[in-house]
Amino acid sequence: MMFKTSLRHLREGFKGTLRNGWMSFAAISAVTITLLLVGVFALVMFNINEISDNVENDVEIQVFITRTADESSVEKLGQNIEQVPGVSTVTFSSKEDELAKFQDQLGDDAAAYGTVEKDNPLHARYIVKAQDPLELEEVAQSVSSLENVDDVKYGKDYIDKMFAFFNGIRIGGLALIVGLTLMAMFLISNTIKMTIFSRRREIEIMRLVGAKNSFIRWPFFIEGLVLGMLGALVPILVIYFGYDVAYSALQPSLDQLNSDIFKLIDPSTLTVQVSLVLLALGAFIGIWGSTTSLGRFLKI
Amino acid sequence: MMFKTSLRHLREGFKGTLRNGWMSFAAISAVTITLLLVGVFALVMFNINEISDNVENDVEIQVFITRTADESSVEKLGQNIEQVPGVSTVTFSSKEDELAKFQDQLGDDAAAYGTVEKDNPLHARYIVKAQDPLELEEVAQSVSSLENVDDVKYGKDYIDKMFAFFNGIRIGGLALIVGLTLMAMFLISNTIKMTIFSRRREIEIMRLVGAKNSFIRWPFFIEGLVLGMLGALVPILVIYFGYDVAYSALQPSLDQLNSDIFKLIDPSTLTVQVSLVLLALGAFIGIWGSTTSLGRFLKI
Amino acid sequence: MISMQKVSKVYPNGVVAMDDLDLEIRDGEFLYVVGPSGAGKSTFMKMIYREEKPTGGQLLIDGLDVGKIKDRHVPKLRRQLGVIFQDFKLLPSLTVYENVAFALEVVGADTSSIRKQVMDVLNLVGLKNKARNYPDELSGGEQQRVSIARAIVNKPKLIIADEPTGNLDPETAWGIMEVFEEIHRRGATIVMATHNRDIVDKIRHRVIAIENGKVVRDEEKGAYGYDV
Amino acid sequence: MISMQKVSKVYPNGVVAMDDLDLEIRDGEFLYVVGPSGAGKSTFMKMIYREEKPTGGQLLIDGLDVGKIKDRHVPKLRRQLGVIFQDFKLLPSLTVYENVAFALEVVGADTSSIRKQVMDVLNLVGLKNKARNYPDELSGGEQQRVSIARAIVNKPKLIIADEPTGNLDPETAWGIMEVFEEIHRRGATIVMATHNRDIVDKIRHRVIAIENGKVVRDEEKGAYGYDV
Ligand SMILES: Nc1ncnc2c1ncn2[C@@H]1O[C@H](COP(=O)(O)OP(=O)(O)OP(=O)(O)O)[C@@H](O)[C@H]1O
Ligand SMILES: Nc1ncnc2c1ncn2[C@@H]1O[C@H](COP(=O)(O)OP(=O)(O)OP(=O)(O)O)[C@@H](O)[C@H]1O
Ligand SMILES: [Mg+2]
Ligand SMILES: [Mg+2]
Repeated sequence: MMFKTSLRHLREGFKGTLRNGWMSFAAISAVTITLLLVGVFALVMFNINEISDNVENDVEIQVFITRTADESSVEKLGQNIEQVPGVSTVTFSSKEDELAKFQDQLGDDAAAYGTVEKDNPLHARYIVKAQDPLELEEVAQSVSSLENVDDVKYGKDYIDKMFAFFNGIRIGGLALIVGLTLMAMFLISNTIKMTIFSRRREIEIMRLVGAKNSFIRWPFFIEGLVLGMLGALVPILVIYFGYDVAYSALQPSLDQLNSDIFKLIDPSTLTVQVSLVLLALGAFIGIWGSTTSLGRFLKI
Repeated sequence: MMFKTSLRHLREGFKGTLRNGWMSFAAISAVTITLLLVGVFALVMFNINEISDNVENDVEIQVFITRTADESSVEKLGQNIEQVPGVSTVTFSSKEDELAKFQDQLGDDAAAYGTVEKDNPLHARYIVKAQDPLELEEVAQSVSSLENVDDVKYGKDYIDKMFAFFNGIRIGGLALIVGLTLMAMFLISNTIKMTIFSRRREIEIMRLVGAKNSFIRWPFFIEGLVLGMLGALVPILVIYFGYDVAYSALQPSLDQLNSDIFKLIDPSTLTVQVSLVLLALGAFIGIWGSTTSLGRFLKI
Repeated sequence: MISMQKVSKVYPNGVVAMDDLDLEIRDGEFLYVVGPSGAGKSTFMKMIYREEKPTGGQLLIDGLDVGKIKDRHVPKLRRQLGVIFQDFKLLPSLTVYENVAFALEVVGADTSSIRKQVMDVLNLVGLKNKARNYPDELSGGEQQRVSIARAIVNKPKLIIADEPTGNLDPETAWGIMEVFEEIHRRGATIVMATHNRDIVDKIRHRVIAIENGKVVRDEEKGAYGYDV
Repeated sequence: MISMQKVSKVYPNGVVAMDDLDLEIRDGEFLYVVGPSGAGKSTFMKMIYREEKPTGGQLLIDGLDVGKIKDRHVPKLRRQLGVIFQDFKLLPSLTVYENVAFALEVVGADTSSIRKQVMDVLNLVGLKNKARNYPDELSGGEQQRVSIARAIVNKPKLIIADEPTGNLDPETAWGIMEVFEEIHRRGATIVMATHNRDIVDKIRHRVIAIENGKVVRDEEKGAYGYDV
């Protein structure tokens, strides 16, 4: 393809978008709406995923220390636990800490138990987090075989259920995003096909005047690209600025919860990535919609 | 409008749908996809709403009975509580029940507290549910002024937060459904407009031959109706049968949780309602899309 | 029947297609409109059936100021006349039969009478055997004859024919002219733009020649009159 | 140049438009194709530029079996000939200039040479001042002349003209015929379907008459020959 011909196709592609003003507008707005939907859901899903990760990472193993262990062997145990492969953090909670927590829980009734304070029946504990929450079971087993460990607890059933639940959410979210994307692709290419369908007589005339299929196809290729990218513009802007706004609005109140779990993903990286994906998606669907639907009109 | 003319419009409306085969198909599938999305989200949102309601309705007031009250005055108190306006159910939990629950919570550590059993320091309680969870505060106040009530607790802060959270979900869900519906309306009417746009020359010819605007409009009205209703067909089938399947698959495992909270809405009524709404929506958007977009081609 | 006083038409792009035209067309007249390509013949006719509005002057049909009637009264006007368009303007998604029937349906005719009238007029233009075909399955001349059939099917008092024989061989053209003559004899007014010298010269009627949007000649029983 | 052996064409709806037609068209010939409306003239021409495939027989252009060439070779064939379509087939979204330039762009001509050639040919058909207008802003005859300009702009060796003067007044039609004569003198082959008796009778060339898809007459320097 010669240079001047490429220029011509480029020019005609842009002109075509303008000439079919209303149709182009309809196609662009279809792209806009569906990509907006995909983009917003993607953001929501990424955040839900992030929070699920946080919850999973927050899972702890309670290591009850034998009541008889003296201070130095307790310290030794702590060091040993840190050596266990897969352990990320180890925190100590003394008998007294435990009693305070317990009384906290009881609230008003605590006074009634005043007597137990002098003969604290609770165990001191190590609270252990795993690097990978999925390895919790192995870590727990390794730890339980250490010296001075009375018992190891990590709510196996509960955690298994929780992981299953989060996996369900992840798979559901992924399915939703994929479904929405497919839907967007279908709707957009459908709309673009309609714009081309309404120009089938023009295409027929071009062929009758001797235009090669590629000659007809290139401007439509450009046009599809333009439609798709223009359509992706608004969603990108909404996501780029909107997520920043939403983040600034929500994160402070989530921070009040004083928990490591409810942390939204930082806007800086996420929005750029999602925007790029949307742009690529718009461009791809635009081109795909316009070139595939041309096929049926390019039979001589 | 004469009868034979109405017949003609009806006939032409159906024929029009057939004649523009590919365009009609594109419009119908746009309706199908968007209504499917709206319908599925509506179902999910209804269920989330239901579960939120269940959670809210599960909120209880703990009425601590004075330790000194004798059996008959405890019973009297129970009857008095039942008289309080807005109370729905009242359940009694004796000192011993409370202790059992407490020991249950403690698990292994319970043995250490063995001593407390003989001198149980806990209060007997009435557990009260309100008819309308929003009236919880008033109910709690009324109850607290009754005789033999030591204290009334219902976790005001927690409940307020929870209600705010659920309201957030409800409003978000409603906004989502409304947004999706508007999106569906826009996309569908857009698509239908395109089918009509591609026939603007035909419309022009009809006008030149002396057709009144209403004469041109009626077949398009019918056509829009047909497109919208055909497009609603698949979503309705999917929702009608799909929800049944999903319900049968999910509810049993939710039942295992042994809670009144995780009850999905029974399919029988819900799906019929949602289906009817979708049908009406499809028909409405179809007609709306086709008749409004005609306007600009009906200028003489 | 038609009275034009200083009618002018300037298209949005600035082309002056009609320039202060004065003309009277009497009831029952047969008028040829001749003139070179781009002279304004079609514009002249489009203003009569109100596809275009005059930009100046007054155009009266039976006393009605066509340039000023409300949009919603335009269909009524058009249904009273039969128009043969230079570019046929057939509905591509309707068969030949349906295209012709359409002109009767818009006036709310009976289904049974529609059937008979349509088949009669298709017979008249020699297209009875093409009734079930679609316009794009027809030859150019056949399409033109469908357009003619549609224009005459509801026996209008005024027929506007823009180049009705341009795609017809002489023999078929003469057949169509006989139909017009017959309709004219029954009292209808016919305004026909044409380039067909043979017809104008042989079937003598009033001839007006338009050039650059002006009437440059107006003769009773005139000839085509452009020498080559 | 063109050789037809027992070429037949049956349209999908069963209409036999071409019936075992045998014909030889020599290089540099000027051929009139006449015949009544619906006789098969346009079908005859459509097969030459391969809008329609023959359903039987063999159609050779310069030895190439047009009915059998691969789809992707069709554009090359069409670019070597200039076609004037009975219904003009202008691109509605392009201006007059762009419509004519399109025929040069498809062959990959230089932008500068395109400009000159297009303006020259628009001048030839008398439409220089309409270059920036869109087809729907033109009169019927002007549209027809744009179609003619597009067909001749890249100086093809073979011109297929289907009723090229149907919407033109006699004077403009003679002007166009002079252009054709000039192109013919320079060596091009011209196949022209027409209903214009005057032209066929005055500018004598070979005439073939088609009726019901058959050649019923084939005369060198013939006349239009249908008496009315
Ligand atoms: N819609 C339009 N917009 C702008 N200019 C127009 C329009 N229609 C026609 N014209 C111009 O107005 C002039 C008269 O056009 P008109 O169609 O009336 O000519 P005509 O006499 O019918 O010619 P022909 O014999 O070729 O059909 C021409 O110069 C034409 O280019
Ligand atoms: N696409 C088609 N499908 C079916 N039948 C067709 C098609 N095109 C043409 N015909 C029929 O084939 C016959 C020949 O048509 P053609 O267009 O070749 O006639 P023509 O000689 O060009 O007539 P005219 O002078 O009216 O243009 C006609 O009877 C026509 O109805
Ligand atoms: Mg005209
Ligand atoms: Mg023809």
